[in-house]
Amino acid sequence: MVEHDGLMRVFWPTDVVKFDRPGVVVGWRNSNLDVFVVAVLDDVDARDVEFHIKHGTFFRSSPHTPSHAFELCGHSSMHVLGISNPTDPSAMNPSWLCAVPSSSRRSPRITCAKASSVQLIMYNRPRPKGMQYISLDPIALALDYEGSDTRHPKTVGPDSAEEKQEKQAHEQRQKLVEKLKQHTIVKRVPSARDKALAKIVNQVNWSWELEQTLQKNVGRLGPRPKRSLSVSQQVVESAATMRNYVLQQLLEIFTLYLFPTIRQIFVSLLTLHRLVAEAFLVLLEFRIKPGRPALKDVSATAQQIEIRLQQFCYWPMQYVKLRERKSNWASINTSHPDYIRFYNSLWLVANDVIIGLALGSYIIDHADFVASAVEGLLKTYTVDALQSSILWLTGWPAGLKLNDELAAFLGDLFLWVIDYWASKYLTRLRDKLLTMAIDCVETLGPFLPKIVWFIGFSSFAGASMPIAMVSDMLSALTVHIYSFYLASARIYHWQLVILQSLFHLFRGKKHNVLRNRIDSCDYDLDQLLVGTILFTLLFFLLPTVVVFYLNFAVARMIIISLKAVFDTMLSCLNHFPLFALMLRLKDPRRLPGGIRFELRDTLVATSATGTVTEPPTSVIYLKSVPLSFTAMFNQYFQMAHRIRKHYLSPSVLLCLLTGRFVPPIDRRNLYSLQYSMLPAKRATVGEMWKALKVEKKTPNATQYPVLPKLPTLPGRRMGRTRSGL
Amino acid sequence: MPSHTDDDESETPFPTLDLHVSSRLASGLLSPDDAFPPPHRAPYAGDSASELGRPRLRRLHSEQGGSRRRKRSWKKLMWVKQSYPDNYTDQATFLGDLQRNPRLKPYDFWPLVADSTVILQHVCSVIIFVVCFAFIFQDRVSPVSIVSWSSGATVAGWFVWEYWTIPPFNPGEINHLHERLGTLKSSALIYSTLLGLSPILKSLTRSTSSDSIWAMSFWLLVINIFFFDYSGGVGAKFPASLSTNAALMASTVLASRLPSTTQVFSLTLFSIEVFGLFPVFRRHVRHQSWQLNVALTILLVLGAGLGVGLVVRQREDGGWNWTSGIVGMVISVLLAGVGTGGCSWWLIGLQKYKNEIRGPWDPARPIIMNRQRWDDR
Amino acid sequence: MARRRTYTVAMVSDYFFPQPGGVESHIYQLSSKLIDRGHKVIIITHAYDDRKGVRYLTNGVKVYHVPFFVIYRNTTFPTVFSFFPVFRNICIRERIEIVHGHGSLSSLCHEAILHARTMGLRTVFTDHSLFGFADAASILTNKLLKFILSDVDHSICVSHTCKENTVLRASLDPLMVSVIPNAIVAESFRPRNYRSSSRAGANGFQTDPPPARPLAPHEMITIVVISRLFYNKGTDLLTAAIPRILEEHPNTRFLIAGSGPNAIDLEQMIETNVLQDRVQMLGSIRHEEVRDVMTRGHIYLHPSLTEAFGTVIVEAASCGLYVVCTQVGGIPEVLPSHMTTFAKPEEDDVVAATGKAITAMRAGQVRTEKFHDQVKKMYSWSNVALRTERVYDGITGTISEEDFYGCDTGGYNGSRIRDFTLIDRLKRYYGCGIWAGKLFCLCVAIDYLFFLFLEWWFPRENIDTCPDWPRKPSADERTSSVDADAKRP
Amino acid sequence: MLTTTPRLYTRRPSPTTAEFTVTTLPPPTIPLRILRVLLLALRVALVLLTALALHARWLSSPYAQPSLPSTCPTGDGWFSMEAVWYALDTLHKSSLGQLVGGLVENVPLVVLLPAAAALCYLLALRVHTTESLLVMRGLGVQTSSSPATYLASATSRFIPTEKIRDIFVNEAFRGFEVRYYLIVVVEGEENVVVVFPRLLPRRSIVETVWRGARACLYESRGGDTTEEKG
Repeated sequence: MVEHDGLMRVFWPTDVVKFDRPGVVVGWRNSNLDVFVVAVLDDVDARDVEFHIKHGTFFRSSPHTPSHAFELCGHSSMHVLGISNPTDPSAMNPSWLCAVPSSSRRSPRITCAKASSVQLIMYNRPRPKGMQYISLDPIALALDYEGSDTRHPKTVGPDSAEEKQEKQAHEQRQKLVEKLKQHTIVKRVPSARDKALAKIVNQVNWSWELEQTLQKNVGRLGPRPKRSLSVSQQVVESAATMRNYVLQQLLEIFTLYLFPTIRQIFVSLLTLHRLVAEAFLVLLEFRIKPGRPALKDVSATAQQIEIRLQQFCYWPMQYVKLRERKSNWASINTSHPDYIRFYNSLWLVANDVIIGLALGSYIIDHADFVASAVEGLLKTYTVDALQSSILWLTGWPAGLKLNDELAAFLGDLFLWVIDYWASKYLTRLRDKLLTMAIDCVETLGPFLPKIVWFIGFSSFAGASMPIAMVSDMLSALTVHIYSFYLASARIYHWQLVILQSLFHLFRGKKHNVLRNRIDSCDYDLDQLLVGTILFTLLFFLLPTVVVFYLNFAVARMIIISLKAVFDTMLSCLNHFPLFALMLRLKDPRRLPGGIRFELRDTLVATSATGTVTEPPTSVIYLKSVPLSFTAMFNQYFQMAHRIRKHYLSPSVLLCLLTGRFVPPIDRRNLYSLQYSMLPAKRATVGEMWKALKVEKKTPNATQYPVLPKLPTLPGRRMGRTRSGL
Repeated sequence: MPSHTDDDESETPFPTLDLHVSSRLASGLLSPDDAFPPPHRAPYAGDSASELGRPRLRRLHSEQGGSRRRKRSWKKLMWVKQSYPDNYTDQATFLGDLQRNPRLKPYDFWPLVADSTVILQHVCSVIIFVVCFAFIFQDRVSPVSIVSWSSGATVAGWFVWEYWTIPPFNPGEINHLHERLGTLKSSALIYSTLLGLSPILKSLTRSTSSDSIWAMSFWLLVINIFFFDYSGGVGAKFPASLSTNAALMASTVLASRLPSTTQVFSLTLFSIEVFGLFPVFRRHVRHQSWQLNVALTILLVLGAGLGVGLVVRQREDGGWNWTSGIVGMVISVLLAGVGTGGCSWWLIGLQKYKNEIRGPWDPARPIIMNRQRWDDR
Repeated sequence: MARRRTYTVAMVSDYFFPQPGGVESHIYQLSSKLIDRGHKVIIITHAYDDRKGVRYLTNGVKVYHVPFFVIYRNTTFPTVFSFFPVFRNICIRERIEIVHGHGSLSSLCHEAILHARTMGLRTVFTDHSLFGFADAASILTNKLLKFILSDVDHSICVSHTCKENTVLRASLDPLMVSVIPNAIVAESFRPRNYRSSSRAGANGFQTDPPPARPLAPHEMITIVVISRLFYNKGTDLLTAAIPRILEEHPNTRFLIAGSGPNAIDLEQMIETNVLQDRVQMLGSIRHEEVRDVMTRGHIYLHPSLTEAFGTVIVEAASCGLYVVCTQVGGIPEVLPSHMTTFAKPEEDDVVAATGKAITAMRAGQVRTEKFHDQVKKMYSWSNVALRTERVYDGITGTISEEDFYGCDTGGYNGSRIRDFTLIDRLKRYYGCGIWAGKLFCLCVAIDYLFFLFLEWWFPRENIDTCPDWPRKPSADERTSSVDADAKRP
Repeated sequence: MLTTTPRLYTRRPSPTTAEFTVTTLPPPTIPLRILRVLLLALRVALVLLTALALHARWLSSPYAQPSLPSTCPTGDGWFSMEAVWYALDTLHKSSLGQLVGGLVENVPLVVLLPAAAALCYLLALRVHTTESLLVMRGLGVQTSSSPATYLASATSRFIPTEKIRDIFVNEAFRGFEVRYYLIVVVEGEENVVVVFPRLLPRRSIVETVWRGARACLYESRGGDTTEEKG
């Protein structure tokens, strides 16, 4: 019978182009006319091959059970698909294909009795040993765990609002998509060939190893090697086996006695470290109330430490998972992203430490200089600049008509606070730097060099640590600016609100709170009088307050942006996809980003040479698309988008203008990137211990592979002798 | 988009005639069966109309009105299927109830002048306030004297007002007592507030330049004059808030230019009396007797004139220049007369240009018993 | 006529779905009926928040949601010329013959008519609203309307009052204004227990429903009010009348649907004289629910202050409600007097009329059960489509001018067929006023130059025409719409 | 001259596989080829000139070490570093080099570098746009479009068959006009995929591709029951 459309689809490996001897084409038969060629075995008989494939002879000496291959490729066994260079095409199974190498082009000629047209798809095999593979959708570098909010219970403020509106937009689009779905007229049921694609991808990934196995074991099908050996050969062989035997014994002694103790010590060390880390983590993640921020949410240093600890906790698990890879077929590509992630974090930590060493040594050598520089910076920017700006504001700045009394009052107030601050913490600090007296412990002064030294020292734990510390120090040393900002914003906001309500009174209206609208209302004379006078007062006092508020708001914004810069540096140090970039340059096939087809021009197949006339064939090349750089840096884009959406939103601008408090961005949004490399829930100590134990056993298992139960076959004794001798 | 689409409705080809339906309506009204047009369309002679030309329509109608034979005349109804085309225009009824200047009542001269005295009074009181400020600003009059005089006048006026409002035999003595106590309380509140706030006001606008202050107060006073509720009778409890507030703010701004606290205090208090209380008193005067109203008007006009005269020209020794004061009075009287008379005459003259088209298409003004809901609209 | 000529019509208006309203449903129903009669109709409106691009509605109405900047109440910003390129593109690709604009406040419609005249298309304008001559806004609108209508081929008004108003405002030739009322979809406004008499109607015999028994005096009479609660819908009258009606007639209750700025006043009224149990406010309801709300009542009260046609009272009558309405605008022409009680727009009169209606209902003098069939005979969209088609015939010359306007041109010796030569158009516009006339002429000249520029910049042959929807698709194969806004290139 | 209105090529070696290519590249003729070669040469020359200008700027900057003694290397050293330096040196000494150096000498770097970058980008822009749709029955469709510049590589998107909900022609506003475009609705994705997004071809082309794609993708049974929407 002829398939409904008579289309035959053949997947053919590109490395099999020159086969001039008659052979058998072996592979998977996905559906009736949809075949996937794994190998071409030369000089064997098709029926014989069929028989042996059925009985799994080929996988006898394979280190791992072929069941993985079979289940991933979606078939219980391979088939003989056809014959290459057939002697008599008439004598073969009609559903078989017949492949002839074509002299003209780089793809063979495929003919099949049933096929009216042929799709010949040339694929080149990815090398599983080199961890190459192809996949339909791009490889996920980030660890996707469902719902980051399991880790951070609740977020309040405009962030949740933004997310809400994002969600709403998403739902809106979803509705549109649903509507769009109603518009398709005929719903086609995908045929078996359509559904086969996922299987085919796996088959491509497996084809290299399978072909190796087939070619290695194809000798078994040939004439048996002769049984009896000559004496000299026996001697040589026995000597060789003797030497091997001794070596093997030594190896066994090592692996059986020495190695486990070392491993035992190592594992216990790891677990100990893990326990300490656990303690720290509990400390860092402790919240007073579920809603409250934990320590790691407030301080960048704590966050940094937490990330490191989490990584330390995660590495053993990752490593265990990677070791499992070794103990199975190389073609199983589920753990490749883990591999990349693991080494990426290792590399990053290494880089971090290297940079940190340089930085730290520099800082420690020039501790005093750095300290004085820092102190100078602090003084100039957080004290002097502020003082000068306030002084500038008290005299009418830029022709602004400020009210003298109020300006003087506010200016004196803030200046007094600044003086207090400076005297307490910075002025003393100068002479303390000159003469290291050990008194007045309440001042920051003598501590600054110590702090600097400490920071420098900490940077041996990686350059990210001092950066985090500096960021924390910045927020600690600019508390006064923050408080000024809060105070002036509060005053300004109050004034605005009062002015608004008084303006309603001025217009003879009032704001109805119940109905939330403006009602008309007639006041008494005294109300009118007091209201109007107050209105005038506040109206004339407004500019003064505004300039002070703006002053501190600008300062606050500058500090926030500084911290943003620090955070960006941190995220670069912590999560730059370094390893992935290297891979992308070194071997793009290890980072599959999808597949791509290329239609090749086929010159019209002339049946001059070919015995059988070739059906219309279209030669397509299946290629793997490497992961795009945008996909690699996707999370950075997301983070930038989040920050932009938070700080450049009209709502924030409104908050600035009306003097309401501008909420800082929730660290969770900022660090969604940070955690995208770590699992949502870290493994407990017990799990880790168990995992390590298991991992201790597995290598033994791999060293002595249990041979699969041998079927009773003529080749059986031979196999035993080989393993026995 | 609507859920109902009448596509599935099988329309009988229109028009059809259903003879089986007969009118069951008792009265001589048009029956719903008229919704069916006659089987054929009689050829007809349409006719035109020039733009808005009702006389031409009439003429045409008279020309060939009889040339048309119809079995049923055209009706200005839409539920009837008539044997006329849609763009048929019936001269008899087209624009039938178009009316021009429906409620045009011509004004008379003297009532108009009499009504305009209210505006005159208010303007004059504003002028007097400004003059007093000028006096205080130039240190020609002690603010205390002004505020004491005005307070005295206010108290007197209050007694008079009491006398008018309370009928001689009054059953409810008690609540009147309450009112008085309330008045006293609020006045005490105002007094103390002013005392407290005037030091702050004193230096409020020092940094602002004088010109902007003058301009601001000028515009505020203009707002006061234009938004003042002149029509309000005795019943209206208080002058409209906006104008009063504008005036008060103007006085506050002006007061903030004054150097000393007493001046600020007295000017603000004076402004309250002028803008807050005096209008109420004026209303009662107008309500009470016509002569009193006229007398008050003349008094105000003269006072304003005198003040302006005294302000604009002063003797070099700083004393009072009475001659210019007299001149000012005369000029003000003349101005007042010419202004009121001229404006009224002009208004009457404008009446003949009025051309107001009214018809059924205008939104009707609902007549509602308790009008207060939509007076403030 | 042997074979009806069919046209391709473009309905242009700012007001269209998803925004609810009378004009919107008018456009929709008229278009679908015209399509049923074999014409090709597209609708051009501006983009709503999530609707941009091209959509298909049921029955193959194609809607162009032109992306535009929207100002107050879904009226597009009057950018006179920026609409021209898109509009020209649409007209060419759809091979439009007639441009039919709706709504005198929709600037999109005005611009479309102007450009259509420039492109040499026939234009029709339908006016749905009444305007006074007093306030500044209406004066401005009237100038604009004059500008547009001085060159339009024909105008359609929804009532005779509306016609008079339009003729006055735009100073038109009354014969060039047709009166074509709105209609309703009678099927979706049936009384509650209505057994369809279609079978009887088929063989011509109209079996009347049995007369409804008179209501007992203790029986509750429900008065329904459905309107947007704006000032010009007479909410003040309503607010003033309701307490009095309720106190005069014990067994009555009110059912008020609709929302608006004046809903607050109603609520205050309900609170002040405690009526929560007798006045029920449903808030704004969708148009599909109107029938269900109406059938819950006996009397429909419509206290509007101005109304061009008042479709809602027709709907109420079709639902078998006895209508009490103020005698304003075109309302008196809409319904026969045995279905309505008219009142002057005064509180007392409204109260009195409602009282009369209530007593009549109680006495059972009103045969409300027959209203539905009668209204169905009076107003149907297919009839509207028929009459609109006649207008199209007239302006395209399918009907001779004499037939259309009448043989006697009454001293007005000149054709009423507007020709497209620029000089004649300029002449017409020039008559619009001393200054306005010159301004309009300037506008038209610029428009014409712009048109020439477009002809050179986007040549006609580069615009590919779109295939016609199969004319008059039968009701069963009804393909749903294609969302154009799923993705824009 | 260099480009035409979008034209459609169709390659269909077997009835179940077809590639529709829409390109603005005119059919190759001898003068056209010459012209393109010339254009390419011009581009290369301009890029080299930019590099030269940058180098001159570098030489004029204080950081540049004194240029090594420029001796014309003899026979064997033609392909050595000295030769390159010598060539550069002579180039700078030449009138053109002098002119360029004089031009860029006192241009601030903040202007010069972005300008150079922009120029290089402009020079790398492609003249023609080519977009294609590859339809393979049983596998799916793949849209691909040529990149904007010579630097980037072609971008392609493959959609498996069972992910394809529908393929249809749609119309939408674009600028001042309404255009037809071919879209593929993908299962479980918010945005539909637009075929030939950059040069939206005329309706005739789009319809041909639409019919061809449907006929090629699906068996003839379901092929043409849907009539075109839009």
